Amino acid sequence: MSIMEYNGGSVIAMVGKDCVAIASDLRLGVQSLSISSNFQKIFPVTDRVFVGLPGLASDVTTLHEQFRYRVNMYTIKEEREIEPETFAQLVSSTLYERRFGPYFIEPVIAGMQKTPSGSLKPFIAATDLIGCLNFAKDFVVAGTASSKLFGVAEGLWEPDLEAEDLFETISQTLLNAVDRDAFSGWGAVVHLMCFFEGSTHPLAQPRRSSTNRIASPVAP
Amino acid sequence: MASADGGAYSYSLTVFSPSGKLVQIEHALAAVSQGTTSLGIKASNGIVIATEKKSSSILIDDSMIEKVAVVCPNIGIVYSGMGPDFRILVTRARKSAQAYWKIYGEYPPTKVLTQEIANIMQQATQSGGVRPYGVSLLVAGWDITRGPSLYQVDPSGSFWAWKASAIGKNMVNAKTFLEKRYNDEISLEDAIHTALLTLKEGFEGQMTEKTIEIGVVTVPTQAELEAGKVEGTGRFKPTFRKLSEEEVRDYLAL
Amino acid sequence: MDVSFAITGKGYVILAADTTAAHSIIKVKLDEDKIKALGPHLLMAYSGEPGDTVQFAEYIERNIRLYQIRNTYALRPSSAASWIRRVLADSLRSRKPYAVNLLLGGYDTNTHTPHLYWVDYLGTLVEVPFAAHGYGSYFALSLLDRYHDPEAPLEEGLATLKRCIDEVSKRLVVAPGNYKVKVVDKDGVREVEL
Amino acid sequence: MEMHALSTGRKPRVVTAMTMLKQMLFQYQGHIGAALVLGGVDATGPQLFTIHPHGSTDKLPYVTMGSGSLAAMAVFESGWQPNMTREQALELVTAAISAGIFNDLGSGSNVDACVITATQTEMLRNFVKPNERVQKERSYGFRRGTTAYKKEEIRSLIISEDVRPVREGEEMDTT
Amino acid sequence: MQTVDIQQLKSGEVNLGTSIMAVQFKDGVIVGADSRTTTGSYIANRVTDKLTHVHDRIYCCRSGSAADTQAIADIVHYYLQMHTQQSGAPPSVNFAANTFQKLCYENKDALSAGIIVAGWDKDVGPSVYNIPLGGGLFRQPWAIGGSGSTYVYGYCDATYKDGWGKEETIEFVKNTLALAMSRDGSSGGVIRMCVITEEGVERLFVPGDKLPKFWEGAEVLGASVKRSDSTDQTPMAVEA
Amino acid sequence: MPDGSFAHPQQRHFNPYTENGGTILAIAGADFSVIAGDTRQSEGYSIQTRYAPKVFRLTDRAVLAVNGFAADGNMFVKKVKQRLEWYRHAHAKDMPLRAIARLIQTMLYAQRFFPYYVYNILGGIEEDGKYHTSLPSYSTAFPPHPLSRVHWIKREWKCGPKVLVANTFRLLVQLGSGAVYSFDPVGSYEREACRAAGAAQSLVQPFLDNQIYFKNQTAPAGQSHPTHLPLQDVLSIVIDSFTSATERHIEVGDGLEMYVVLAKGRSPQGLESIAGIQEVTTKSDSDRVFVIRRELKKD
Repeated sequence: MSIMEYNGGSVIAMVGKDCVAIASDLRLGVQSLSISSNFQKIFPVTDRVFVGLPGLASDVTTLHEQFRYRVNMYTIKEEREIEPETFAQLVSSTLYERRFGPYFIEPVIAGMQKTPSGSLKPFIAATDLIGCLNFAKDFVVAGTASSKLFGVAEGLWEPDLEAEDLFETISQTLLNAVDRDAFSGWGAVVHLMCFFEGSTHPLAQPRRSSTNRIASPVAP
Repeated sequence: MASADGGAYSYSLTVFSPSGKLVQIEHALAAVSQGTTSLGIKASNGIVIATEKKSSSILIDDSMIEKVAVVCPNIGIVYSGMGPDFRILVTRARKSAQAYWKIYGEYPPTKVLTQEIANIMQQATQSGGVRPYGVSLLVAGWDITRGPSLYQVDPSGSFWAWKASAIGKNMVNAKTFLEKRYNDEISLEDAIHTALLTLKEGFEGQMTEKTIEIGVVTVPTQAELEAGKVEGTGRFKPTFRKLSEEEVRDYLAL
Repeated sequence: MDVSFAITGKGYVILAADTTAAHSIIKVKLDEDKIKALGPHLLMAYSGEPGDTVQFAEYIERNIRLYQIRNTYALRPSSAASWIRRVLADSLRSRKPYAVNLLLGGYDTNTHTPHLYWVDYLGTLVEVPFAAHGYGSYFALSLLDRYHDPEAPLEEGLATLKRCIDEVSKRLVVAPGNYKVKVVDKDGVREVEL
Repeated sequence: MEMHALSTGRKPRVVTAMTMLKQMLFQYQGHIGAALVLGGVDATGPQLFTIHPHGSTDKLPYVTMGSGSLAAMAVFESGWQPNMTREQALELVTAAISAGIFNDLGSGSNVDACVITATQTEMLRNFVKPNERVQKERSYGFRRGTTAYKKEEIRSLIISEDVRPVREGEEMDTT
Repeated sequence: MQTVDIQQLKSGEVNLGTSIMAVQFKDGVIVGADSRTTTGSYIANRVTDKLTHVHDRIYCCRSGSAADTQAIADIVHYYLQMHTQQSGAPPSVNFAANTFQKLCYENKDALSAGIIVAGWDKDVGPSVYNIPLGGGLFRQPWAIGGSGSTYVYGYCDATYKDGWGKEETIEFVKNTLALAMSRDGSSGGVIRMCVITEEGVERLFVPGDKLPKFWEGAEVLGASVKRSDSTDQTPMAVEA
Repeated sequence: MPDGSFAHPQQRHFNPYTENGGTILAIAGADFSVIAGDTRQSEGYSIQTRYAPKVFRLTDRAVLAVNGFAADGNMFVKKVKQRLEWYRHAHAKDMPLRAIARLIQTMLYAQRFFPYYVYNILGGIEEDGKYHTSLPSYSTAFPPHPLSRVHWIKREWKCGPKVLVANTFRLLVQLGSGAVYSFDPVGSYEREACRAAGAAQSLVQPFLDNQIYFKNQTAPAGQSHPTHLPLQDVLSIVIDSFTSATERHIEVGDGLEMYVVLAKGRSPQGLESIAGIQEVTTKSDSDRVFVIRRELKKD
């Protein structure tokens, strides 16, 4: 049983039209025994950047603290917030630093990248446990249910999903994938970054506010 | 003052004088003012840095002399003061820029690189067995967040941003000259001419493409920004470059 | 074969651990206290590799105490847990890792809330309503899933704990004979008799 | 390489990169699993090398590496001639890579190519795209509300944003 | 014989396989080698140059691990450059051979490199040194190495004569290597040779389809057809 | 290589099995079944062939898909076909699906300690549908209609110590329902509505759960999810399953073969219009079997 499966857990990030979503399960187990149904795997890095850390739970916390430290120092020194793509590079170099004694984590990065024209463009990326960066246009997956996530995502995803539809697609992908995985599940959370340009959503916000919806889908 | 390396004695050379000054730094500034004049002007769409390249004898092959140095594709430095000190600082700056690239996959913003150079220079004023660097630097660079920015770093390790500045031999009249001519909307082309005129003010001897060196930061156009990284290299198009002798000659001819 | 349980309730955390110190098949000591008070409102139940456990627990105890002396106030449960976890995580990749599992129960006097943390030798940390280490967990967790009430008063909490201990005594062939139970709440740390 | 170029003031050479790479890989005794094809044009003309993970290098006029290298080499061995034109070479490289894409399971999707000459480097990203995904038979959009969720928390973060640099720079410390 | 702890090639390591040799003659030495390097059973390079320059008049023939021998040769080349600068004179072949030996012997656990060093120097004129896997150093009038050498000891012992001139020696090297390449699967491709004399170094090249032919089992099978396995395509010219 | 290796004996090890990749799946509709499989056969990183069928028609009502170790798969199908032929000799009719399923279990378990390294999926029409009973006239009872089954019903009445036994038989003409049976290599089997197996099983099965079983989907207010999907939808889901698997799994690709088994009496409306369809039914007036072939990406 590989060490990547010791605690279990899975993460997926998906791109939509002017929106991006990252979702994970909430299980923390020790092999077959489930310990907690409230283990956070997705962490905010800045208001516009999230990182998902599936893998060995101990390293999840260690890396989260490490990234928090490095991003705080970056923000203080550069007097600006780190961009998703720059953060992805930071994740990659942090992992490769431990090339021959790696953190057992497959990070997934999701965010809204500021473009030269000032607008925000969805950004997702993932790396393996030694930092091999993979930028994707559609979705990235990681964790014990990654093969299942690949299968369902490849089937369900289509380009230019509106925010509400992206939420449904990523949720259905995650739930159906983890239901077929013994080491993932026990609850799920979706973080959705999108615009509310006067949308009809009941909680519509004033123009151009990007929100972060933390919804925990549950099997009906 | 015992240095940090395990109690071995190392005598600090830079200590406070009774009047509260660090004389070594004063002397370093004096060395700088002996150095040939350098200046930098921030225009609306770029920055020009220039310096006199006066060699003590015509026999010197001045093609090897480099007073304006490229640190990374978006940052260049010019100095006044002691050449060898400059050479060391440039290597350190280049290493630090590469280290930054290795971590973040992009080159450092001008301010961050300037901070790191300033730290190096400051340490030389507070460590045992070393003297301050005998140079003042003008750091010119561009980055996406702050656009073009021009910084000056002194031997004390203090640094600040300038719209235009001059250092070296006749820094004072050069600055007054610049103050008269500078305006916020100045274009890069005009800035280059102003730079040449300012240099001419205190120039001994013939100003030719051999006796001056010019570095230029050109702000990328919106189209170039949109185009993003040069395909396959993972890097943006360089924004700092040194003018070739032909280009300098053309500017001088105007 | 250490067994340890922990339950949170209304304003308290109960920690229980068996008192057997065994060496192969022999119970060398019958009244071993495997729960240390790290601070006025912080308890730590430890189990795992003989030798490592006590070595580690004392190291933690002293450093948490040092913090309190230096800063005149005790570390809050969440901060203590985070620091302790870091020690374990660093040790995991050191020359000689500590093989020690912990249950950290504490009462946060600022937020007036009880906190219970499950920590394993790898440095995995998670806040839980109830927890167990050792073989006992296979028996207790299902019981606690069913009967645990976060709002239960102390007596009810102790009753639930009793239920778990009885089930372990009933079903675990190498069930320990005796348990030590300690409670932490707003008034501090104290031992209770079951 | 940039440090080398900046400190020597000269354009770097392919053989410099090759030497740096081979010495680093040799040092790691193959534990860094990088199998490289290194090509470039420098003052000494066009150069082409392969570098294996253990640090050995070969200098050849045509090379292939990777799990599809046998399929690609087969195409090279039958199609290569000396002094090919740019079009011929690009065609041959594309055919060789395509052989790997279709016959080797470890390769797939598109052909990337890069033409390097003394004056410029032309990156032909996705030069050939023989494996575009077919249109799906159905769209799998869900009815909004299909997924039941327990809790929703909306944090509207940025109402509106404009960035004005405030500080031009501290005054000159002239004490 | 107790097990010899010879360093085996690690998996994935490029193997020079190889038939290499060096022969001393009156005016100089001739080094020769095949040109096949393999990873497993795949021929990674069929026109390899295993004759590596370490100094003006000193070459080494490399066999064993391609990575190890390249690294060693690079280091020795560096040493000999420094030596020449510092001593103002070219290094002797003996000096070069001992430099090779020091590296091969002191790192025998990590290396698998069989190297033959040959050249010309003012002290003794032509000389050939053989450094097998264990790191020993043996001066010999002629030396053969690599996996292909096992097949041609007989031919060499039977054929070698003292006092040969350049032409006879070239023939001897060419025939020996051709025989080795024919028998040994790990050897093949083309024959590369260097004639090293006081005057200079002359590179010789025998294309794969022009190797000397010997008995290849044709008579026994009764097929008297002239089996030409040469492809009409000219073999790749790779400058030295 | 004479390098001291005589010191320890060299051991040669023969591995009887290998993995030939590929993926199969089967979905049962109300009165049809779809059994599909890709046609790539690979080993390690190389393709052995781009067209090696993995789905075989056993009878007009039963189709078997095999996946895993191709040699075992092909041999196993041959053996099953032999047994079915013997059955036809003995019973003058095709073996019913559930019987084939049990047969496959016994044949697999017979090799319990040297298994066929194959994951089987049996699909077709199961005669467990509604039965029309009609009073038999002696003459019509024999020979029985090929699709009907003679069904002996034994009834017992207790009256006091004696038991009255009455035997009657009825001629049963049955409708069929789509059925899928999935097996593990040593014979454990189960009837399901849909199952994927093989290299990309983990990619396809959750997708089917979601789209066939509507798992994790709340039904629209007041409605409920359909229990059975129309054939056209099922075919689309199968094709999309395979194109998705091809994208993300290197052992899937080249070609797709889908067998559609229709219960007798179900009109194949709309089926003819599908590109690449071909009927392979042998007997007239029985269940009908169609094959639909599609290209898949070859990289």
